[in-house]
Amino acid sequence: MLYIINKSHTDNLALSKCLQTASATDVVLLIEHAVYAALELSQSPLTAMAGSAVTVYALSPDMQARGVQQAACLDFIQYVDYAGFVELVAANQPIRSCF
Amino acid sequence: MLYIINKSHTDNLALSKCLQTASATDVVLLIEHAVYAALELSQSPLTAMAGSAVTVYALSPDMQARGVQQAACLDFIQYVDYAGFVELVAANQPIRSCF
Amino acid sequence: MKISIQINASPYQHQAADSAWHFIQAALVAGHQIYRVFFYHDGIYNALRDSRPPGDERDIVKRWSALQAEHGIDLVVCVSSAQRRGLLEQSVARKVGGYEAALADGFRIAGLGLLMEAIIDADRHICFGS
Amino acid sequence: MKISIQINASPYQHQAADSAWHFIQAALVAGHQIYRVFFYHDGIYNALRDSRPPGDERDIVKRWSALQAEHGIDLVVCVSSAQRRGLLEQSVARKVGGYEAALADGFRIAGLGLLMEAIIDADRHICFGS
Amino acid sequence: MKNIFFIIDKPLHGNIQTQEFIDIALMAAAFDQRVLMLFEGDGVYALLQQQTPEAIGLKNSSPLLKALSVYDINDVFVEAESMRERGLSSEQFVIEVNVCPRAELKQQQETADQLFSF
Amino acid sequence: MKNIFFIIDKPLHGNIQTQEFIDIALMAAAFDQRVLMLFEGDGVYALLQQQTPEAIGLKNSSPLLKALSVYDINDVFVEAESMRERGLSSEQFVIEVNVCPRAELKQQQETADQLFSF
Repeated sequence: MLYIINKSHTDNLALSKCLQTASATDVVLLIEHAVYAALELSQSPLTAMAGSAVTVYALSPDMQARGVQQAACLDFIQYVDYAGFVELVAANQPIRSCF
Repeated sequence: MLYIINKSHTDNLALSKCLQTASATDVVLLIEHAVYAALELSQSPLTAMAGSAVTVYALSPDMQARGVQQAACLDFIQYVDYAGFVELVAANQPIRSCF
Repeated sequence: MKISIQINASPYQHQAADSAWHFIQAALVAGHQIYRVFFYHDGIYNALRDSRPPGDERDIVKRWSALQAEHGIDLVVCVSSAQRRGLLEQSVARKVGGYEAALADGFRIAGLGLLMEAIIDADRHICFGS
Repeated sequence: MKISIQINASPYQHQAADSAWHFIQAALVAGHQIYRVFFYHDGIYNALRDSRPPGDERDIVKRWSALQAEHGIDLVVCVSSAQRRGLLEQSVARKVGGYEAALADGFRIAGLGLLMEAIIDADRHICFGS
Repeated sequence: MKNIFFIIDKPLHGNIQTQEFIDIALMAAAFDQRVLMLFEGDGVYALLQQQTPEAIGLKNSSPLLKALSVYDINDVFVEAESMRERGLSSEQFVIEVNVCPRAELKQQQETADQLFSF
Repeated sequence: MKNIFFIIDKPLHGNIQTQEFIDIALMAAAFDQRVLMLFEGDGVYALLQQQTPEAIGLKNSSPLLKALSVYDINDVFVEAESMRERGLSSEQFVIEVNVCPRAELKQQQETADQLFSF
């Protein structure tokens, strides 16, 4: 399952909730204000996920827009641009937009 | 200071944040989806506030609209209708809408 | 007391317009003066004349118009918020072939200066948002 | 792959319309087919023809119209969401004296059936919201 | 026929969103799709009895929930954890529902062709 | 002259809200009111350098922050706790700010004639 998260974790519990049930076959994609959760010092629920089997992507154009640097992010985060976003959509089913 | 909170505490941290600094001279008013926080079993940040000096009101028409019964609410909650909302606005300054 | 109101959210999708309207009704009953209602951000959608909700629901736009007609309350839509989102001043609409009558009865379009005036002159300024 | 898109939020105040547009561009480049873009809830405000953002910003409405003109993508605005919020079908507008040309170029107004069709026929359906 | 899973995580009254969302579910059923509905998070409050939105001038949408069975939507689930966190029991609800643990609902969602939330 | 306190608790880019909100603050300054600005919560991210919203086709609003001093808005505060929670230091910001603890900012807010958030 592909979870698309678009809200900051300090605003909304969508990220926490999806991480509670996400398993090794699941993919989480952070877009829009949710990219702040990729930051190592964000105190986001992702910071406790190192070593977990869940795959987490962040949308790099949304990071650039916000000045979120890859060097400051958790090391298990992977990065995609919009082309990669499309590939994630094509490769995963079902998809849940957690808005 | 009068804090007006309008979002559910499971959606948003506005209520938690205002309770961190609220003092005996402050008043908190719950409106719209925030009225769920008045429920005793809501696990809202208010459930830890019994005995605190902060005054908390809930807007009763918004409670009625949502089926939130006074009997199920925390016992220190006070209730106002829109007329009471206006009185709180007239009696307090400044006012912070935590939207 | 002079109370000024600001609406920052679209109607129907958020309760802001409803909450504000009930608040204003109660304030008027209590003898307060509503100095102005200022529509900002997505709040400008409250002024779209062509809104046609189902017959068994409240009509938010008409309710605002009635508030102006009955109590003379000043309903001001922010020009820059409105222009960005598709609600034009009559003179601009005329120039660009837009909808001159898009604004519902009782509203007027004006600049942020009228918001400042409200904040400065009123005893209280209350925001309703999403 | 056939991909269908749904937009649930107003333009400018939320990033949904931007995210969806960039996604669609990338999907087209990758050779996918965009089956339909369906505008629901406050998403219908994306179709207001009179939107005039400042000249140094992207024009979201025009960008949608261009997407239809250049790629023939079906842009459908939900009739019930639209009517409630102030965007009328031409025939209805004509009847009630509303703005017949309120809908920007390239959009059409239709019922929820077209959303169902998209969900059933497309391989993927992606929602963008607030 | 597709399996379409509708997830409601917001209350019913106060704004039009949930009502408009349920309209999609009813339309899906009218199109003979298999519709599953899940109430979780604050969405469980949508099921409460004694909601009187008339108190704030809003139309009561609870009848929309009762219409689900008319549209043959019978797979209506509520997340057990969300109910427990709010101290709710299914006797307080306007319709009959299946109370399921989160983990089980996750498995169900994985089999869906389409997940819908708003 | 009124003391008007503007509280920014949302990031700068992605949507128009914060930009439109800052427009009110600039207008207040133009009307010779005493303007105080407070960045707290995710609002502290608004101050970050190296934001390039052009990457998603958006206008860069960072110059708006630099315009604050032009409008004689010099009382710009950042909540220390919000910065610490996000591991940020003021060298990462595009403008000079006063870093203050939450409790002190609360006292300041109490003296305001008008608190503004969005």
